[in-house]
Amino acid sequence: MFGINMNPYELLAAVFGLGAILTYLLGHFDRHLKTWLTLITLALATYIFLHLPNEYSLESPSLLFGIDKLSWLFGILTLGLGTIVAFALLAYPELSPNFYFMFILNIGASIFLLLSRDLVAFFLMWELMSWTIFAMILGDGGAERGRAATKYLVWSAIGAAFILFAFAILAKSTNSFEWSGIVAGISQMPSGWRVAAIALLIAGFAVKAAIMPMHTWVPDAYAESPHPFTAFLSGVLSKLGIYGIFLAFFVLSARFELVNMPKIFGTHIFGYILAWIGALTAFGASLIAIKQEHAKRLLAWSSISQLGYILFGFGIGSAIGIAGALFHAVSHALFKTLLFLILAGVIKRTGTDRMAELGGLIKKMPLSFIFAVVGGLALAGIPMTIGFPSKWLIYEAAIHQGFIFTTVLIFAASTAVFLYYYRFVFSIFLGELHANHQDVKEVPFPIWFSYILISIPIFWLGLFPGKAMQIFAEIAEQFDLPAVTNFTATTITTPLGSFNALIVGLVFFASFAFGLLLYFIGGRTRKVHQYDTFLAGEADEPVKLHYGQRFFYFLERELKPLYRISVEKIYQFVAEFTRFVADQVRKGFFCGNAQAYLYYMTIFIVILVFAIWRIKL
Amino acid sequence: MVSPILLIAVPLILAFSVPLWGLIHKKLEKFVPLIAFGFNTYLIFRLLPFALTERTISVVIANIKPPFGINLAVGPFGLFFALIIQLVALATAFYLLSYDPPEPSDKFYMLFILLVLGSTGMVLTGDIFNLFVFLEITSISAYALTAITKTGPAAEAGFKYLLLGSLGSTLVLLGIALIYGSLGTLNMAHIAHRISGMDSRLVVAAAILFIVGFGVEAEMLPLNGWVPDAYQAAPIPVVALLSGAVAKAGLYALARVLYTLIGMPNIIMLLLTFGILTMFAGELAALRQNDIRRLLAYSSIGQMGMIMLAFGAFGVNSVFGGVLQAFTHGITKALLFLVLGVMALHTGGATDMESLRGFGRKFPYWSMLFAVGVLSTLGLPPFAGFWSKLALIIGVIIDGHPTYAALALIATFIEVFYFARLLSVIYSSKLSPKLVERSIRNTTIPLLSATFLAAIIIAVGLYPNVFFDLGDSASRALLNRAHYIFSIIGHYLQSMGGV
Amino acid sequence: MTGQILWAIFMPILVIIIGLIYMGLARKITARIHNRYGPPFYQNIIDVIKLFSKKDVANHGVMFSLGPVIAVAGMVISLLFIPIGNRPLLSFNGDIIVLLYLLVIAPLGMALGVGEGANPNGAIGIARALTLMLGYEVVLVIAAVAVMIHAGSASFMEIIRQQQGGVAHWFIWPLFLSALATDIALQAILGEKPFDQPIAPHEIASGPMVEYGGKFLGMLQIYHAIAIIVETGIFVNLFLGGGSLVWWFVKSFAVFFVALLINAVMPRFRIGQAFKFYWTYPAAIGLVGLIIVAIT
Amino acid sequence: MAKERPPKGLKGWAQGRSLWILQFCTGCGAVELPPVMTSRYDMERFGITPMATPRQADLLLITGYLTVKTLKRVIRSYEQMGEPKYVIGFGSCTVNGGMYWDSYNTIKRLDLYLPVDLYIAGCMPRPEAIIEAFNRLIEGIKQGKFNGWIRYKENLRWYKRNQAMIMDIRKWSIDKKLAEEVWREVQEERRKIFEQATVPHVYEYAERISEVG
Repeated sequence: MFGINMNPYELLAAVFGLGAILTYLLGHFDRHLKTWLTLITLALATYIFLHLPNEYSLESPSLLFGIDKLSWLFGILTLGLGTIVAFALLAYPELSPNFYFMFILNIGASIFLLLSRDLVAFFLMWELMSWTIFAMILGDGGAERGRAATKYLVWSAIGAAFILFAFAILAKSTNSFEWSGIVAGISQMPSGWRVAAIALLIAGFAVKAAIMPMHTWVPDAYAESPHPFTAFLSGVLSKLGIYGIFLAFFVLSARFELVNMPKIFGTHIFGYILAWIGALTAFGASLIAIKQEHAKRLLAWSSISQLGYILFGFGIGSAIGIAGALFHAVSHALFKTLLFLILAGVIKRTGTDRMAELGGLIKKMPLSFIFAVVGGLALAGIPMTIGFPSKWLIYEAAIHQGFIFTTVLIFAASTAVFLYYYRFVFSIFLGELHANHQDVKEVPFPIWFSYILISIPIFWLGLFPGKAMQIFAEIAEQFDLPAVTNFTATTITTPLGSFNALIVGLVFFASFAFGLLLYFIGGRTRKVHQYDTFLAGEADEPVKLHYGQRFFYFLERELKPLYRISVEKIYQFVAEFTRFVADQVRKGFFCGNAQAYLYYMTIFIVILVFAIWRIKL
Repeated sequence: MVSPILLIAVPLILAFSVPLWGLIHKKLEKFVPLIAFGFNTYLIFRLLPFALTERTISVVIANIKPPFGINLAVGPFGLFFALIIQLVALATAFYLLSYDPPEPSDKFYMLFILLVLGSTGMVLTGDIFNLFVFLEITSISAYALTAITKTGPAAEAGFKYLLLGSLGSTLVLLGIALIYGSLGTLNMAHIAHRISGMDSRLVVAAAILFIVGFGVEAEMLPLNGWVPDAYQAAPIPVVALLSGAVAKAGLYALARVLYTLIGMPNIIMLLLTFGILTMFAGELAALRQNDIRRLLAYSSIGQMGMIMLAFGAFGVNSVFGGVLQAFTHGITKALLFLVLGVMALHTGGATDMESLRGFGRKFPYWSMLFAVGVLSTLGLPPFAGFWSKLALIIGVIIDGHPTYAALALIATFIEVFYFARLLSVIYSSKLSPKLVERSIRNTTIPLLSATFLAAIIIAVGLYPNVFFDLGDSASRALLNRAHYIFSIIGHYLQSMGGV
Repeated sequence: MTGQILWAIFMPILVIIIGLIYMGLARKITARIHNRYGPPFYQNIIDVIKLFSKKDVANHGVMFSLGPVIAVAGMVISLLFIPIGNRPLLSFNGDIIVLLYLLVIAPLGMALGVGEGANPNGAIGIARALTLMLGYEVVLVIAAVAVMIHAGSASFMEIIRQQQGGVAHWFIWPLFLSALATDIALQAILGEKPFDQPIAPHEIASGPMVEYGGKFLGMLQIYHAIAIIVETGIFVNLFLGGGSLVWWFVKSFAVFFVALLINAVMPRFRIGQAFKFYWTYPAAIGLVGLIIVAIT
Repeated sequence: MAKERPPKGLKGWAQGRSLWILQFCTGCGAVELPPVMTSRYDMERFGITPMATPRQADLLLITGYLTVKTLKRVIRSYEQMGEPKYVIGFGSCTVNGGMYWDSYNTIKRLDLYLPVDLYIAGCMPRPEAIIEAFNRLIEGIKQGKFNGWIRYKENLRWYKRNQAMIMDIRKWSIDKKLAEEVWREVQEERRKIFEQATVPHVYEYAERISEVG
């Protein structure tokens, strides 16, 4: 390849490494060069990625890499959405070369994370991926960003610690650092350790996948990270957590009966717990999303909620459930990237994401509005977009498997989607145009073009879900998991019912034609100014009547008891307690008093004597 | 093979020749440490291939063979620590070229060389009394260097250090006396060979005395009261050495004495508990610290605790992690302190967080070096710290102490918290009013020396093979007690018909 | 096939007319309850003709005009996916969950249109409607899940098939609690008092419709007409066993009639109270029903 | 351009049979409406039903006197209605000022400002009278007799001028351009009168105002 006698894996690493360094160095010279270099790097990487051979091992440190269908799927998502986000970055020449350096490094780490086939490589790439996010959130600094970045890094460290601990247990018990060795050897593990390892892995990945109660970093980090990058953070990087959970839950545990645990509704209790966590995450986060005042935070909570769906699908664990969860991972990656990019465009033009200060932008940014609707349709799961088949599969799986109460929670969560999504799109694009935004322009070309790029798969997979189902079936087959096989290009059939995406689409257009017919039957209309509204006869001065603040106040009032439950309070308490102890240690122990130190020494000797006395020599 | 004795002899001669150089030209004094440690580093690198072989050789002094004569027991474990000490010392000596030493400058340089020399001697010697002597050389020069600026805080810090350190050395001496009284030998291999025959209560007593004595230098929990004060008051290059060299030498002595001399797993495993306690004390104390120098000092305690924990786990995997962590900690902390020294030049000497707010905006390269240090300390790739922390945690778990590993991981959350806060302050967009445009001094030389350390960190992070090999042979050498004994006094035992 | 397509074209028109007559009858019945004479039963057809004949009504923009269009389109597509009178059109291609999501298209389109109207009353109306939706959707889903588990299928046709063979086979008997919960939810879905907060004309000037007049309002009337049939039709299909075309409409009107009677004598809840109401009593009833189904 | 005519035939029939009213309950006339709506007279049997917003309404009911302040709102509401639209003046106050004939602040003749299609005399008119009026209106609409909105459009400048005499039409009109223009004219005229201000002139002007108002 390219006349260079290099393994494609090495070449891929070299492309990322050199790309990052070159972008960093040359980025100082030209405002747009860095983005173009990033795009070139990603394009090259994509090309190589599509031509990777199956296995590759690095001698020392002994790292093993390989590619399979699952890594391929997530890798394509990462590279594809990464390229689209990078394309949108053309409109952000003000971002520093540091950012681009970290961005390329981050994508590279993510790709190699997906390719890694042994624990050390996995953990290495995981950590690299994690801290580059920290660097990007920290970005230009600022007190809020610093706080958010700190919070992120601490949580990321907690997640990494869980993962590392679990990896160590696995490696110790199976005497292998390779996935294949671990998968082969895990059934010989003591059951307690096995459960502990898998639970820890899931908890660790849950941090990145923003599953409650490990989610508290998410709203802050999303709100403070550079706006186009948030799209990538939410769309793709959270999926790496999902990828990890998939590995931990299915690859490690699904092949055998998990320590003969009792079954509830045909699913072992572990899956049941997972499903409950996922459902509660989806439900709780969507309720919190309703009351956010900042659009980015709203979308952040929405992300948490949607990721809860995916976990729920995994928890169900049936063929439909797995396919639904994977499908939802793909669809969430697409539509959330789209929505965050739209928000990035809005913030670029108006400088704020506080919904009370926006409004009426449909008049100024019609394209953004259209794609916000597209993204919203997918988020809400309206048929014809990719959001529907994924959600539908999850529901079908849940009902079929008898997860009745969680199904209710999940349904409530998806109803709440309409609430916060409408709030998002209304407060930003509809309603009254704010006086400050009278001469706002449409977002620049790179941004709206990236909207189009993302919208294509949203509709394509929405109308032809069979294409995606094919890949999921192959993934399931690869890991010996149950697979959904009853589908054609447009129809998916489950034991409960069936869904034909194309017919829904066609019928919708027919119905739409009927609606238009009615429209043209009626009399002519008169275009009126936006302030010409009925306000009980009141006059149309440019008054600020945008209903953008505390949109669902009456709902918040009723949900107050639910909102009072907050895991954050526990963390706050732990943090306060740690601070208290820390102050005691610092001021009390390291008191700066030489006599005290000598006193400690004496006590220490006494303790040692007693301690050693107790030990049998 | 070059003689390891040169590692001690050459600096010793150069140290005492500093005033002579000063006679020729005052400025020449600066170069003496650089020459000494440059030479030493060269020697170490010559010796490194040997360190990979896992053999321990005794270098006989005055041609009296052990166990009767004084000897150097040069093995992979010692050489590994010597390498850490020399790398840090080289970078620091280079840094000294642009440093205004406190007067009297010749004494400063002399003590400086003696400090490194003492530490190097500690890690290379094979004789327990020699160990004590080198400990004394190290610590006395450390006391002097701590107090050398002759300000109030410096004197106070030096006094505290002196008080604890000298008590510690006294206890070490007492322990040596106990052993010598019982066994009649000072050679470590010989002691190790015969200690099973000694009254176990006396062994325990000696072990306690050693733990307490070396614990002072190794920054073990209740004995580390001197650390924050000394790190704050001492000149920056000295601080870099205190954490990079002296603490490592103390740790080496602790490990060597407990593993080779005493060799009782139960006593060694005490280090687990004390390591954890030390780690938590250090990390917690650093959590709310606003002065970066003290923060790094506490963090150093925490890191030392983690290394002690690894040594306490009594297994080849965890010791492997421990020595790697000792390496990265030494290099990283030296880097952080050197960068901090330059940072302080831009704020008029202040090292608290508020004064350094926004430093990264104005001096991107410096803060990048600092960030490399911090990220490496946090154990993030692609820096050396990643590998060492990974090896340490996995090693401790594989050696059967998952609870302690979990506790260590919890301590790292605290570490992440304050280091992340530190980074966010340094990269803040709000600038501190104390920051000056240009430093009063040309910072090229510090830059090179810090870059040197950062390059080591990144190089090791990207290509850890040699590092792993060194650590592997070092850790196995430490645990292979019989081999140590045999290498040093095998001929004697053979002649006695032992073995 | 041709018959199917003709039916697919004819049926929406039939349903629109029947729906409008339902609305007219509703006014008549309410008037009789109020001891009034009331308008003729075809009054709503006149209204719609009048509305379409009006000119020069305010138009706030493209989305504003598209709102009612999507509302009608969304309702028509939902209509095609439920079996009416044993004449399944497309319901083999989608089940209850598909329908529940198709049902949302119409309000969503309308909500977007209302939004462009820039009238805060409209937005408040939508906010209330969404809040109410969060309330009743939970109840509806609890009940629907019970039906799906009881029937072992989510397909309408399968559910209707299982209810064939007389009144005794209707699901309303084994699933009485679920049916009760659904009926309570239906009150809000139909927008009848005490759950008509979204269009409370005395508080927020008919809420979402505040800026819509003329043909837009006419289309919304048509939308509402279809919605009544679809929503009562769901109940008929789930619990009352479908039936032939006439029977189906009779049953659906009976369901509507119950809602109407409650509407005629009830005041309006505050929106918060309505939400809370749904998450307490009907949800509890539905959950008990669900548990019973899950156990048996 | 062909002259616009009120619709007849099906459209007219439907419009007549489905009158949605916007009550502008300014005066005491509003109390007469509840009996008209409720069981005794039940106007809904004619398809007449109250609506909340002018966008939806066909018929504007001015139930009583209008002060200048309320007139502004009435005009705005009227202009927001879709076509065809009708106005019913309710009670004597809208005809000639009624008991407020000498009030400085109420308007005396509504049809100077809005095209009134039908007046209901009386102070107050009885519900029977109101029903009678509705019936006449319905019959008239069916035959295409009422064309108030067409008159308003055709004589917009005249109406605006009258309105401009007593209120700031710029703020309250939908057609901003015309309002601005008329307003400037009226102001110019007013300025001229005041420039040649002699006492008789001012009296004359005051008389004109009282005639208008």
